[in-house]
Amino acid sequence: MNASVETPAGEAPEAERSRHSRARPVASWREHHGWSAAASLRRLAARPFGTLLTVAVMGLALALPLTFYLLLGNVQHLGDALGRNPAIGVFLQPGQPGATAQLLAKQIGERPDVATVTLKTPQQGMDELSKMQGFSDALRSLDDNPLPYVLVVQPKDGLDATAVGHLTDDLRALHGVDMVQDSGSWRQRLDALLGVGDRAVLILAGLLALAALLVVGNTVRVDIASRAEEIGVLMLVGASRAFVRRPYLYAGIWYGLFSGVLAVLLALLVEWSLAGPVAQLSQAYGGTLRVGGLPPWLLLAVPLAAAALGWLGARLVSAWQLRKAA
Amino acid sequence: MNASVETPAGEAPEAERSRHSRARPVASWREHHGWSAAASLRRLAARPFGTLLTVAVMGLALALPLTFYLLLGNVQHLGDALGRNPAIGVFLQPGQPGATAQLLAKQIGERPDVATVTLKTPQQGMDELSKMQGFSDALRSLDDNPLPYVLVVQPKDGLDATAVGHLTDDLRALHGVDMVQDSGSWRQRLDALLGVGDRAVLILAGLLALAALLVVGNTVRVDIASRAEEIGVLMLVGASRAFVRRPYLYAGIWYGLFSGVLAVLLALLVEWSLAGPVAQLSQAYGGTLRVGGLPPWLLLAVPLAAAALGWLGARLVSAWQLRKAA
Amino acid sequence: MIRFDQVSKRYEGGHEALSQLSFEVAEGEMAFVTGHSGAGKSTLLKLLALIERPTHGHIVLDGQPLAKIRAAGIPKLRRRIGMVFQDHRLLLDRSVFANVELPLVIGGIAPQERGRRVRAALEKVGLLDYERQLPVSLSTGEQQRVGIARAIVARPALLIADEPTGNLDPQLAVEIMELFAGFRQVGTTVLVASHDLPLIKRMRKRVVVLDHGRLVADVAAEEVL
Amino acid sequence: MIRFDQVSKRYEGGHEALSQLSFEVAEGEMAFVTGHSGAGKSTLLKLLALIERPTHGHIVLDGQPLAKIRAAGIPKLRRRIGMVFQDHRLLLDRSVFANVELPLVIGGIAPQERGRRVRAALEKVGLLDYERQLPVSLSTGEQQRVGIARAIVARPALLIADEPTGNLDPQLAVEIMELFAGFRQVGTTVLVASHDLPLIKRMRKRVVVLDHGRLVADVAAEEVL
Ligand SMILES: Nc1ncnc2c1ncn2[C@@H]1O[C@H](COP(=O)(O)OP(=O)(O)OP(=O)(O)O)[C@@H](O)[C@H]1O
Ligand SMILES: Nc1ncnc2c1ncn2[C@@H]1O[C@H](COP(=O)(O)OP(=O)(O)OP(=O)(O)O)[C@@H](O)[C@H]1O
Ligand SMILES: [Mg+2]
Ligand SMILES: [Mg+2]
Repeated sequence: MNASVETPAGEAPEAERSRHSRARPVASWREHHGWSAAASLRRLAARPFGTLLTVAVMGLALALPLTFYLLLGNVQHLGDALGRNPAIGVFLQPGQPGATAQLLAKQIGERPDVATVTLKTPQQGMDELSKMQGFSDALRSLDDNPLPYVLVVQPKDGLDATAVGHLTDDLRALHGVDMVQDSGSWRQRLDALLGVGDRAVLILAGLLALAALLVVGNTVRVDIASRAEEIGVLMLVGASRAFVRRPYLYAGIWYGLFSGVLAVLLALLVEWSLAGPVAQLSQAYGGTLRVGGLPPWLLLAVPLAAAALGWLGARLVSAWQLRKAA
Repeated sequence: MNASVETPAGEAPEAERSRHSRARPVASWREHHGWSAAASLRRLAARPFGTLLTVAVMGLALALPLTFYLLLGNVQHLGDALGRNPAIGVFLQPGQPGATAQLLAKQIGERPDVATVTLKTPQQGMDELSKMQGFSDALRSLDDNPLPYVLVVQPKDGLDATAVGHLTDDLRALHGVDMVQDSGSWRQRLDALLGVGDRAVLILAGLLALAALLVVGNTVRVDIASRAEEIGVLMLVGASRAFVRRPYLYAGIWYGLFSGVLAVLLALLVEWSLAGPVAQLSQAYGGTLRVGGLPPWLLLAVPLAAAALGWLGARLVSAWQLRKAA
Repeated sequence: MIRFDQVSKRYEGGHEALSQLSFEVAEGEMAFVTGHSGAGKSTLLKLLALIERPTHGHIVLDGQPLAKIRAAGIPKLRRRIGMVFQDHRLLLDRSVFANVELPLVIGGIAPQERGRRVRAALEKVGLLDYERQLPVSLSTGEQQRVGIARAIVARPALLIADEPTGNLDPQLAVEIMELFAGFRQVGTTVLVASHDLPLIKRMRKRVVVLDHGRLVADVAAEEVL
Repeated sequence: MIRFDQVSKRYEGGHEALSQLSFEVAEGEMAFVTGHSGAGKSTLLKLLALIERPTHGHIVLDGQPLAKIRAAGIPKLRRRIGMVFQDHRLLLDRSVFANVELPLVIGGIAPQERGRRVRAALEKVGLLDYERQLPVSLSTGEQQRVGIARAIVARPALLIADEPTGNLDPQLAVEIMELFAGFRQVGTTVLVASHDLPLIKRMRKRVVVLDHGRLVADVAAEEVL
């Protein structure tokens, strides 16, 4: 103990203090940012169980919308493929010559909502019909071919029921067309089903976005509340609000970043575990189905967006909590 | 101030203390339970913002599986209705008499995997065919009806592709049957799609169950951590671990109960908001589709199960946290 | 009542806070523990309430070796001890009344009896008017007195007080010490850690003096001057 | 330096902690505030650091009326004041060094300079060896001294200390008080709340006596006996 007379240097304390504090505001500000980032990280590391829980909850909340994005993308894919509009049969009036049929085929094939048009001659129709057992004998006994020309019109993929309805109406109105055969009711059912799915996904996405927001906010709120005493001390020794708040903002950023990374990992896990059934499905479609994965930019964007979200949550809650402090 | 000599009564303090504490252990135990339940409730009410956030997060985590249950139920419903196995056409060999056809129809109709069998006579076939324009003239000119008897077999609802395949094979093997026509590939596609859906829902349900558990655990952990000082004081003045823990267990029960109620309300909201599209879909099916809602017992069971979950989470975490306390 | 037998305490990563301490306090006796800041006074009291365990030696309380008490038995021991903490240790979100009532609630005393006893204890420390207030709205000395009321309310067999008058004015300090001394009449053993030498001299009780964890003097009541 | 002008403070739901208090303290002066437990000593010091606001009257610090300082200006004011709190107010999860360093970090002092100053302050309170420890592993008196080191480390223009020796032994208390008195030489104004009358008498400084919030005596240094 050396309790007495090595008193502070002879100059006035005020003068000295200001000499230091005014000389290097930027350096000290930068230094405190670095310190805050490191200190908040160290605090998270100091209670690994709690940090892990928080990151897990946040990560799951973020992973769920991501997984939905993935699933919805693939299901729409599948739905589009499954719901590929069935071909429409256009029966020309009996007796229309082949030239008219070819003209009509060309004309229809130029429509923007039509993918392909296949022309079936009466002979081809007869051949098909003869292949169906039970008819062969009967038809072979006909000397004249009574069948008309038929155009098999394949609508573009992704047309909805209304658009297909329009197409059908247009085809029906064409000169020389006797009858148009489509399977509208099936298409209507699928669209209604997809309508339910869309609504459901929308609701779930809303709930999940809310959950993610709540988790971030709640975590930071609790973090600050549990450090009320520390904040009080900092304010008492003259720390500004920005100074006090900085480590919490960094904590928010860290939480967000880690949660975002976790979310991406979980989504990749889901993608990987879906690979099996999707391949199976792809096989059922004769290998024509592309499997939609997460785009690479998303893998980077999600952690960054999550970090921004964490920062925002921390900022909102800390502003609110610190208003209550002295 | 009366600082001195009104000292405690003349008897030895130890004797008096034990007279009181041993006389009414059950009454005091019951009293403390009541106090803990009320006090924990009061504490939650004292910081409404935090409590609301916690209950909201937990409630959402519980609402999501519930909503899934609801959605999955309805989608399976729809899937069953949509995926109702298409009828199988069984063409008998030409020339088989009507009696054989009727016998076969009866025989097939008794199979457990068959819903209905409709017999189409050659005349009915001819009538149908004549209704298709373009054939009418040609067929009317035949003097002899070349068409065979046809049995239209409707498989039971809910049979999967394999079962339908078995049925088809059996039908093909029947004596007198010429050809069996089914649309297996469509069925295969739907099953593959449902396979993806099942797997996806399983994954999501797993993630959500995990999230609910984590939220409960994390909330109670934070609750206890933020009261470390209070717990320390209680232990210092001689409270047993059970005594210290009781309010937290009740807090867990309250959190769970409120979250469960919130989850049920959210699920009902989803059910209500789905009513529109489902009605539309039902219309597309000609009104035959029953809409599956949440069963009433679930509305009661979910809050109770949530309360039990909250209690369990609080118990696990409190045991863990209190081991660290003195 | 209390026997220390070659007791040493070394904190993890710290130096030896107590070294080979041996002394006895008889039932119903009042004794002071004194010494410089960091001498080990608080550590000594903490060993008695099993807040800390000694690294060497034995402590016997009321015929019971403390080393034999496992974690589950600690609450029972603490219920027999009234303790005033150097840093008060009040529950900040409960009223003064509820804080003082705490040992009685834990002890399972009936509510009416509790109210009577809490008010008697609060009156003894001069805080009867503050019953409904929260500890944060009290001055530090008032908080210290709430801690004292809580320590005496359950009429413990052993009262240990760590610097109970550190935030009290001299007059109040004397009154509190006389309150403690009065407990002798009902057979309560009292052990007070204090650095307030004038007060200790005035009380004329036995004084145990610590210096860097060693017992350097044990002055009987008659020899205090 | 300090002027109180008819200052009253009534806490919400409480009685009047300070009533119509008027006094002045000159720059570089050292003064004691004393009075019974609950007299209003801590309240008086809290008004100076804007921890509380007066309900009536004006306080002028260094020519600046405190009433004019809005919430955003408080940190700047506090950086000019070194304060020792009655309940220490240390950061429990940071080392002794980090605690003492805090005002320098907030003030934006360069790291090397900080280390030098922190060690000088710790040496003055006799805790140089405890630099790496956490506050919980210190005795209460040692914690109090960490608080004192933190208050003096930034060489404030005004030093206010609330019961800074409540947990210190008499010898150490005198040393700390002499440390405070030494600050006079560099023009620091010092205001100490204390109930330790023997110590106050020994220091022979000006004494302001409060009783239930009223100023009942203002004894100049020369008149203290
Ligand atoms: N936040 C508060 N709310 C209500 N009343 C308060 C508050 N703080 C202090 N008081 C009351 O104001 C009075 C003065 O308190 P203060 O802390 O200034 O006393 P003190 O002189 O420092 O006492 P001590 O020596 O015990 O520390 C006390 O009666 C106390 O109960
Ligand atoms: N938890 C701990 N870990 C490490 N060292 C400790 C711990 N508690 C106390 N010490 C050290 O043990 C020594 C004795 O501490 P103790 O609290 O018993 O002192 P004291 O006599 O009560 O002092 P004071 O009068 O300042 O309260 C001190 O040097 C202190 O630093
Ligand atoms: Mg001590
Ligand atoms: Mg005070």
